[in-house]
Amino acid sequence: MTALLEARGLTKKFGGVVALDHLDLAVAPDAILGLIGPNGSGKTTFFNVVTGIYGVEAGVIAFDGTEITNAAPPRVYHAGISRTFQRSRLSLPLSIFDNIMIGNHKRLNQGLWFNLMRRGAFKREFEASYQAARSLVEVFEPRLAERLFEPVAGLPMIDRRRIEICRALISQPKLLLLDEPSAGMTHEETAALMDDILQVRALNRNLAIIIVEHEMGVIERITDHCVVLNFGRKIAEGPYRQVAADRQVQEAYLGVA
Amino acid sequence: MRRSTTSIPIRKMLSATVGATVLTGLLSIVAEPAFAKDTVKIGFIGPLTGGNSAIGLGGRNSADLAVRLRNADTAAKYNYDLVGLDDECKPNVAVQAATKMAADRDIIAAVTHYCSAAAIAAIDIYHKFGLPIVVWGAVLPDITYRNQYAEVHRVNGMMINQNETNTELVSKLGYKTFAVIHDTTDYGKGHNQYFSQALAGKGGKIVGTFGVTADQQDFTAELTQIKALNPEVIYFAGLTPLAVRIRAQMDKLGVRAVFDGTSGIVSDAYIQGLGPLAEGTLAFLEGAPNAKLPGGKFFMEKYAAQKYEGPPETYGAFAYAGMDLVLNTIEKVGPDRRKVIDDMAHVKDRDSIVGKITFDDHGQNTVAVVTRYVVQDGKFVEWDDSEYASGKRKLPGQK
Amino acid sequence: MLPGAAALALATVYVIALLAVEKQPLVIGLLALAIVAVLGADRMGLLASVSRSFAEREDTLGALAILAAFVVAAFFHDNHFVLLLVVTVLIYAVAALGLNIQIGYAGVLNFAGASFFGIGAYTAAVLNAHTAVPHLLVLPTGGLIAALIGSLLLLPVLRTRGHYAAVVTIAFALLFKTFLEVNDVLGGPQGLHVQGMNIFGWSLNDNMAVGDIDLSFYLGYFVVSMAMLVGAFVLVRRLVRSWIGLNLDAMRLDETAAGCFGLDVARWKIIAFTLGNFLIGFAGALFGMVGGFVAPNNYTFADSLLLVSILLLGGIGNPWGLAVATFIVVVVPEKLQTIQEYRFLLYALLVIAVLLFRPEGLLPRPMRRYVAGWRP
Amino acid sequence: MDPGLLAQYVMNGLMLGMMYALVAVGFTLFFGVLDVIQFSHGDVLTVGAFVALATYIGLRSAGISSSPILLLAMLVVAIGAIATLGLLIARYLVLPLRAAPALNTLLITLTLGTVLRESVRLFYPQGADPKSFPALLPTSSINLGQFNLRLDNVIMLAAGAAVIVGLQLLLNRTKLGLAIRAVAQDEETARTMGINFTAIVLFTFALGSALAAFAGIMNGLYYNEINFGTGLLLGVIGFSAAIVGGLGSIYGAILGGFLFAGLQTIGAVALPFAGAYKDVFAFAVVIALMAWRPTGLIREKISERV
Repeated sequence: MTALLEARGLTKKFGGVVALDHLDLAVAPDAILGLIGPNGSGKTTFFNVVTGIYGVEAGVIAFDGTEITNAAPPRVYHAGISRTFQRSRLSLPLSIFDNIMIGNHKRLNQGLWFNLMRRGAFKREFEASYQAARSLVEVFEPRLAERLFEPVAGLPMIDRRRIEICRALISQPKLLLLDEPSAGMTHEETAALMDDILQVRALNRNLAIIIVEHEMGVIERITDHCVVLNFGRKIAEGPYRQVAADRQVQEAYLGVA
Repeated sequence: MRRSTTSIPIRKMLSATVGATVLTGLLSIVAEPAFAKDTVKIGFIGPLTGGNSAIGLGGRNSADLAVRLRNADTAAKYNYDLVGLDDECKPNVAVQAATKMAADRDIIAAVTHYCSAAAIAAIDIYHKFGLPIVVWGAVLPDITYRNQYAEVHRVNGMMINQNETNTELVSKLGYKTFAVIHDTTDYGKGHNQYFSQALAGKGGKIVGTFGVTADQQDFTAELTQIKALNPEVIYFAGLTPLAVRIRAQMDKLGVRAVFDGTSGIVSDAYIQGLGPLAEGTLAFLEGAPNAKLPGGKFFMEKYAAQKYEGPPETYGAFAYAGMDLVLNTIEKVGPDRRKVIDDMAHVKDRDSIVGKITFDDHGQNTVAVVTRYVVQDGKFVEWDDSEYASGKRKLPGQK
Repeated sequence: MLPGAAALALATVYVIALLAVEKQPLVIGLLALAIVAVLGADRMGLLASVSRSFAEREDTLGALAILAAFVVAAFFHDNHFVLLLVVTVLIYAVAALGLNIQIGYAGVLNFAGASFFGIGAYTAAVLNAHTAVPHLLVLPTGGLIAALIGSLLLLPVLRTRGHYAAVVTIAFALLFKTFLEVNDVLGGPQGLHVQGMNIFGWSLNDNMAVGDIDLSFYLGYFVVSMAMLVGAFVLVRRLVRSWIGLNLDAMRLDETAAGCFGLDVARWKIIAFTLGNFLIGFAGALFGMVGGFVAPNNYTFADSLLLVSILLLGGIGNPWGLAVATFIVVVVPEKLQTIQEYRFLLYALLVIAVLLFRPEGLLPRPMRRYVAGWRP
Repeated sequence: MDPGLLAQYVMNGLMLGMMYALVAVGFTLFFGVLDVIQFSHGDVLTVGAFVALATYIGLRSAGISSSPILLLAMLVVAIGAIATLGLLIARYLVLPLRAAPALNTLLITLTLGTVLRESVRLFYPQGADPKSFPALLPTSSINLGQFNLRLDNVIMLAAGAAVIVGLQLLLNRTKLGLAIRAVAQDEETARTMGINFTAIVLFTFALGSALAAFAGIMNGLYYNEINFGTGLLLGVIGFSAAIVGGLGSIYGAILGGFLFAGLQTIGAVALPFAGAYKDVFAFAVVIALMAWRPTGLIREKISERV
């Protein structure tokens, strides 16, 4: 069967520094891929390249049969890839609902005439979106579902993560890129969050996930395949137990030459 | 025992009186001060802020002087209340001020505008609202001659006469080549036009003309070009702030030409702004200097007596005369705009501190005399009394 | 509902009083009273309940606000100057709304607001003088020209961010004023006269009389500018309460993230910038006809700052706040004649105080409600 | 064109450029350490010039007449006073607004500009009138054809250059400079390096404002006239110059300053249309430059963390 996302020979340089070095990587539909490696090994850079924030010097990215190399972020999103950010990038002054709707962009009618003049039709679309957002949030935290129109600013880290993931999931993407979802949370919180994600995934089967994570516990638990990066190069690939046992990998993490 | 009993009413009384005084105090803020005579509002507009505020304030004080003297006069029928507004010498501000004043029905008449740019923009408003006004300083002919507005009058002269006298003097001194710098307002443009016309008649040659904006700081580019053209005289048509900058920068660039200005630079601010560099600047002003005016002595004494801060400046006497004329008219026909306008149409040989006032059919006072000035030792001295005329000193290239 | 209505009634009475009094001690007293009252109400949480009732029953209260404005106008029906002030407030409010779309929602800095206002006014001056275009059509034309000239700045505006974007419009503001001053075709520093408005042969510059009550000609302009304000207000309202408003907010708060969720940043910046300039130019055209005169000095960088400060004072993104702020900025300096000389100074100090002690503005922007009165 | 004339234009351009550069450097310093625009910078310059003038008048009335002493005193007093002013601005207006959006800082400094400008106009004796500024430098000059080379202009250029070089040395050769650059690089790292962030910011504002005072005096000596509006346009031009050059880069600011002066001079003399259009031309070019190089000629290193 063919891969959902396939990257070949990706190379990205910042000035002299090589962030990605001829990286090959593939994700099957409905697979969960763990992307691990020491700090600065190029994990987040890979996400930024895939989502089109950075261009690449060399290499090809194909997604769902079409090439998206160096495509602008909006195009990547419309193709069916959405992401979360390492440092939470919610719009704090806006409400929970607003933030989730930002992720729903492609399923909302963006026409000027529709938005300004056809208020009745708009009301219907709004109510539908509200139901969608509400049911999604309920999966993660019923308590939040009651407070959809309150500002995000007041919420604790864990809730912000939940909302960020809801924002990424509301448009029902084919591929979800999770950038260190555990950052700034306790083990318990992280575990809870992972369960929620798996639950959502159970709801719509064909959702593939690439997760960047330092919490090896998380990786071990939810991924069925792992890719290990070091200095932008892929140094190991396979199920977690296998790569964890790999000598190169251990050196990379322990920093032994 | 007894003390305590007596002390209580005293305390009551005290508190009562305190309360009363406070109350009356409050009331006195609110209450209209009572007068025997009816109060009539009249207006003044001039540049009270900005680069020309010195002249504007001088004018305001002079107009105020006329009002104070009248209010002090027991024979006067009315008590006058002067409303002063600022036009900053800017057309747009002038229009706002004029609208404000003209729209206020209680204001019967006004003495308005030193800057031609401001006046020419505002006259339509006075016409629209039917407010009679007397211009006290602006010299652009169009102000009275562009339209036939019954509301608009002018006690001071126009720039035409100024430039006639100017060109006469400079050609008499033997100057042949001129460079012209004018600000691009109607004041500067007008002067440029009339100067060129007057000069053409006397065989002078204009080697270059430069328009500059009214708030320009750096003139080195223009002056460098002028330097290359090497004229004997630089004629400047504009107001004091620009004149100060240009004269100073001429020196920087070693431009040795004579600086020949218009009525717009005759001000103490010009001297203060330049110090010794002002020496030898020529300038022209319609009307006689305060000292030589018919009522000059009287005016200066009264002005000094009021202890205003700052002098009446060049046009103070005209502001006084204009206001005095307005007051006389109101005394005569009563506080009614229409009547004032009708009466002002027939002003003929009225005595005033600036001499006899006669309005032609455009409301223009015919002021024949134009005074020639040269800066000598930090003062605007009348040309004939100056050491330049006597030949004791010489302007650059003076024959 | 009730708190809002009560607040409106009080405001109306206060406004009439403030506009009516001339004596400086009274003016100062009234202003002081207002400050004390507002602070007090804030302490007692009254302001909160007022804004809540506005959020819930905005349409009803909006209608009441319009009514209130007409009451004020009727009260001063023959007072030229007060009506001119009121009209000025209404027109500036429209311009502020336009600027608010740009800065308040889309986060596109525009420090040339007064320039686009001026473009509208000059359009009116030229068209009224040299063409037979119906004056009601001249108004939107002013907006179109402003938007058109604004589009010259689109490329740099789109490519720059933050302070770099600021310099583009600042440079334009200075360029615009100098250009007007040095080019004679548009009257140079002297400016141009603008013919008064004339609708279907009825000249708004003539005084009217109903029976033996004579009415100021500014009443006509009041009606026109009121209509314009209501229109702009409704437009902005619907804009905010739609996916468009959401897009603009998302773009302002985090361009990169918004892009990652499909937002075409360029497209929405263009829409916001153009729409804003259109409203500003629209208002400018009317203001030109009301003032009857346009000159470069009306449209300086300082005037642009004044517009921006109105946003800030009112509470960025809140149209109601803008209305209040516009009133303060336009009327207070006019009433405080005694401090004529010091008006700019005091005004600047006020803005600084707001920025330091109440940066969210007088009426902070509430959470978005997509459908008025809708409840989950 | 006559070589003497050309030389004259170049000289005019250089003098303007030097003043613009000094102002622009201030903007870029502030932006470097705090990522803010101190928009009242131009009016701070005005205040500096007026402080110097007041000092001069005071000393003259005290009977001191030797130009060098007067000039020195003016420099010391003005620079001291304005450095303090800059420090106060940073402490009470800019730092408190760090959390707020950049727009607020922009506005508070802009309105502060109005406050300073109006205060000079209202509270300096006859502050509304243009003031004569004394010529304290030797004014002897050589006339080479159309070119009038004045000693005082030469001295001012040299002094300006010296100041900029001195600033460079301060930033690149001293511990203090290192600290400033560290803060400019990354606040967090600087803190962890044990650098007193606030102190450095305050110092930088004092430093930048002192430069403005210097530029103000230079402006006065060059035009022999100052008024309450002097700094307004200088400020805006300085800001544009800093931006065009590339915020945060000293070289960029200097480049931008001279570039702008060059554009004005060219606009005034070397273009088909009237010289009055020189500012229109200069600002139009600025806008075009922003479209071409959105982050300035010398690119600011933006590394947006995602």
